[in-house]
Amino acid sequence: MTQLLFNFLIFPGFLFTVVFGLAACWIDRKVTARIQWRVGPPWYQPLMDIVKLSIKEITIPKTASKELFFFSPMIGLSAVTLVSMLVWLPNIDPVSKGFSGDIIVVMYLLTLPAIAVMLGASASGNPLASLGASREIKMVMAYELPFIISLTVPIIKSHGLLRLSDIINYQAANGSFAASLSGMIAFIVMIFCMQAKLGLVPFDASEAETEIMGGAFIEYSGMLLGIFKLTKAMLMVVLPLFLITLFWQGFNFLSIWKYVILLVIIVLIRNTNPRVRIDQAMRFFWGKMTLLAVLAVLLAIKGM
Amino acid sequence: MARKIIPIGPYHPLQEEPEFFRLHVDGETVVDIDIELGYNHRLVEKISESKNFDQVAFMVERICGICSTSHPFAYVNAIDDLLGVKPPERALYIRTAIAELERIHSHLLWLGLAGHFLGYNTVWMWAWRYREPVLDIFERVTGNRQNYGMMKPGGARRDMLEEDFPWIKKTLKDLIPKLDMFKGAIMDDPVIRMRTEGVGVLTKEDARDYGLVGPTARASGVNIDIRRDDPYAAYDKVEWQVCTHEGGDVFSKAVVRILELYQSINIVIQCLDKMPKGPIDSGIKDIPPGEGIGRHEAPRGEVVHYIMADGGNSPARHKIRAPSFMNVASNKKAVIGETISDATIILAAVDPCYCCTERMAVVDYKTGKKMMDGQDLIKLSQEKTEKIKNKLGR
Amino acid sequence: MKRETIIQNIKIRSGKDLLDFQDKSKNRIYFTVNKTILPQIAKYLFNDANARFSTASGVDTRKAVEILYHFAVDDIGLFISLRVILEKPNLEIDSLLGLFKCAEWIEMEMHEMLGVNFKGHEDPKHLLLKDDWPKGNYPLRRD
Amino acid sequence: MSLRLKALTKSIWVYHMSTGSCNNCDIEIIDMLTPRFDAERFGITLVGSVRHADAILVTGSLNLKAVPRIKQVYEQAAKPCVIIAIGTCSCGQGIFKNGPNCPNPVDSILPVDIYIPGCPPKPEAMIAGIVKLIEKLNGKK
Repeated sequence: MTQLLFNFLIFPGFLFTVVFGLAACWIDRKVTARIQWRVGPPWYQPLMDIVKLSIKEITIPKTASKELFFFSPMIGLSAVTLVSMLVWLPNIDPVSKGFSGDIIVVMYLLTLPAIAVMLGASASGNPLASLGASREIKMVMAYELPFIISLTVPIIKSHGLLRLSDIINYQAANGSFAASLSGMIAFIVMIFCMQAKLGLVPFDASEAETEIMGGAFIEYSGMLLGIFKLTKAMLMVVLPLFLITLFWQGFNFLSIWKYVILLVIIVLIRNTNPRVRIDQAMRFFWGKMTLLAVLAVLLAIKGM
Repeated sequence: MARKIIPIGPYHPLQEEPEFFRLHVDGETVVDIDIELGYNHRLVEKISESKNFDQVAFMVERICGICSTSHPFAYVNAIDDLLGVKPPERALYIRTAIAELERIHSHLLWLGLAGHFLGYNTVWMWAWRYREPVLDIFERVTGNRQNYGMMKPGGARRDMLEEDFPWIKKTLKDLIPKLDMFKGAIMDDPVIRMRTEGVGVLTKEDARDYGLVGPTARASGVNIDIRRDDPYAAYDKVEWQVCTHEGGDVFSKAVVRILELYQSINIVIQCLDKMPKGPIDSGIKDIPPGEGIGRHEAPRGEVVHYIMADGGNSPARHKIRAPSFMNVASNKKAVIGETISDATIILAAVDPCYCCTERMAVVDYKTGKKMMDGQDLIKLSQEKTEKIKNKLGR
Repeated sequence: MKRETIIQNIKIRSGKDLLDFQDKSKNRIYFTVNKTILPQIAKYLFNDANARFSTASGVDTRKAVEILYHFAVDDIGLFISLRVILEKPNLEIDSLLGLFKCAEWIEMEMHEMLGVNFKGHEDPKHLLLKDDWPKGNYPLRRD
Repeated sequence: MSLRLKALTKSIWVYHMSTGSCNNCDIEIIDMLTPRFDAERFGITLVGSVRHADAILVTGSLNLKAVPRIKQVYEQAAKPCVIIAIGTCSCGQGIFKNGPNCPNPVDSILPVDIYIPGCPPKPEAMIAGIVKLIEKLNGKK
């Protein structure tokens, strides 16, 4: 029990992922700044932002439904903490085997942060926030379909393994899935879905600052906003890690370059594209991405 | 779905200035828009009547920061028209060079902000980085990054030094390859084209109906430019072209502005080459009773200043018409039927300048009384689809 | 269209309603017309002479309010100003909104600043500088 | 305690509010974020919602229509939140002092913490002003 609590709260759950995630956030901001010919923030900037938000006043708007407004950030944070534990453990702890079907649990838990954003935004009672919420719903519906379809590719290729640690072992024995054609296609689809799950440009319509003033987060302040930021930071670790686990032979501290490569891809996509409209994003995911994902599945069944 | 009202502003990151749009939306589609101005209004025209003719040149500079030489330029044109004098040659070239430098910085600023509205911050940062050398030129020539104070009735207030010319020319020529790169990056980016083409189309008829001016009109294929049509200063002594584009959408407006950047660089360099030696001020003493109209093609379009003097020390009436006053009104036509995401870039595409627009006007655009009904809307959107189809078919 | 043709046509169309004509310079001409004839002249300029409505400026000359309608004929660079003199206190004139939409804002502005009423312009709300600006207080009036 | 203060001064999120300005101060504020000056080095970021703001930058000569709006915006801000008056207009009304539509100075409506004069102040001046603000905060506590 203590072991589990330790895993959940400190290593490799909450605390470890937060530290890792803030570092990733800093890399994101720094690389962005360098692309834009700026110097960029110092290394402790994301930490300072969170600390500062934690000492600011929390304002709850009059029109808001208070409990939901207050608790929805927590839902997202606890979900992503659980995911981080589930994904980290099979990768770095050879003793831990996880449980059968943890892929499916992770898949469900990964939608919870988006649902938390929706709940919080709808609870705040601001027209712009509710617009942000409706965009978030559309986004979730758009990217979940290709995400889930391409998630089945590693399962098919490993002949029905539903346990993360088994998939890692299978890849260790038979080579990474990303090296095969179907795995490659599914991996690319997953990278785009990851961009959307992280809410980064070009798929950041739900919190578009210049369109709907921060959209879903418009009424949040202080620690509650900080929790959303933390959730984002942790997702920035967990999602690439999940992808590496599924397609790229898993992760250990020697292979941190895999993570860095994925992070750089995210940052590059984010800095070389304008924001797409929500209907364009939906067409992109339901059209091209879903087709590609289905193609990957068919190829995987053929064994390619 | 029920109609919702989405307020944009008055304090909104969309624009650096306060303005208030109420978008009536149906789902994501804008069905109506109320424009409410007045958050930036300072009654400049009234203040102008309490300043003397020399002070007014400084005051009109502070109508709008981005076009901070356009208003003084139109104002001095009005005074020159009132008096019937022609300022010394050198002053004309100095005025032209300053106005064109301002156009460069203003268009780069708009390009950057347009990128920012599209969520493309890299474009924003790059455009503003290229804008800095232009501001350096201003700082060297006039002593300030904005608000140059170079215009004076009957001449120029400050001379340009010959020893600066080679450096200015070099700085501007260095800008050209960067613009080429930038032009390529914007025009070839498929996502940018997806976001801007066929969005917020204004036809030639709309342009006439709403009295559009400047790049907004030229992007709709209306070939007007005060610099060519009603030549003043040194514009008839240098070679340049008016840039137009046929699309009428946001993309065309960007194209026109990018093309104008090259023309402006060209004009400044020609001005520096051809600038004659001589006095810069004709030394106006008194302003007799009379009236004068001054026009200038600001980066956003035609500025009109009307001055009425009664023989006293300050204007009896000073009417200012800024280009955005005409252009902003067209938002109503351009935005309806588009989505909210597109609305922001359309609202920004005319390069609105509320400081200019509101120096005088207070408008509450309550369209509630003549709200468009469903039929009109459908017709409108069908027309728009037709237009886009025609464009694609061509 | 040539400059002379436009001047001739305006003179013919306004007839005895033309009160004054001032040929100030090559690009600036001023007509003073009766307010009854204004919509016809404006219609001629906008529809036939291909002029663009630039703006209008209202001036309070203590006894009367003068309104100058400025039209730009861009092909020949001509700037035509139609002056209409409204005697106080009867400040009423026909709106040009039916001809072109760009008259809307400038007419509202003149209504709010000078208290001129425009017939045919549906004035939604008496809205001055701020919502509770005192009624009957026009900032640019001089009386 | 010191970490809190450090966090406050090292991560200033600004919200920008124009109250009838000529736009010059506003573009110079945005210029402050762009490559040559890059205020993100000091943790200064522009935010879209006043709820997220630590500092409100007020520009312009406060016209009558904007007065209720800026009061409302200030009330919505999460405290602690400082107010910075940027430009001659918001510091002392500048050339519009006699304007009938802008009779109130900004500091008669809002508690202004620092003034950055200039028409417009250069981005360097704004950064210097913010450094002074940080010094003041450090000295006060």
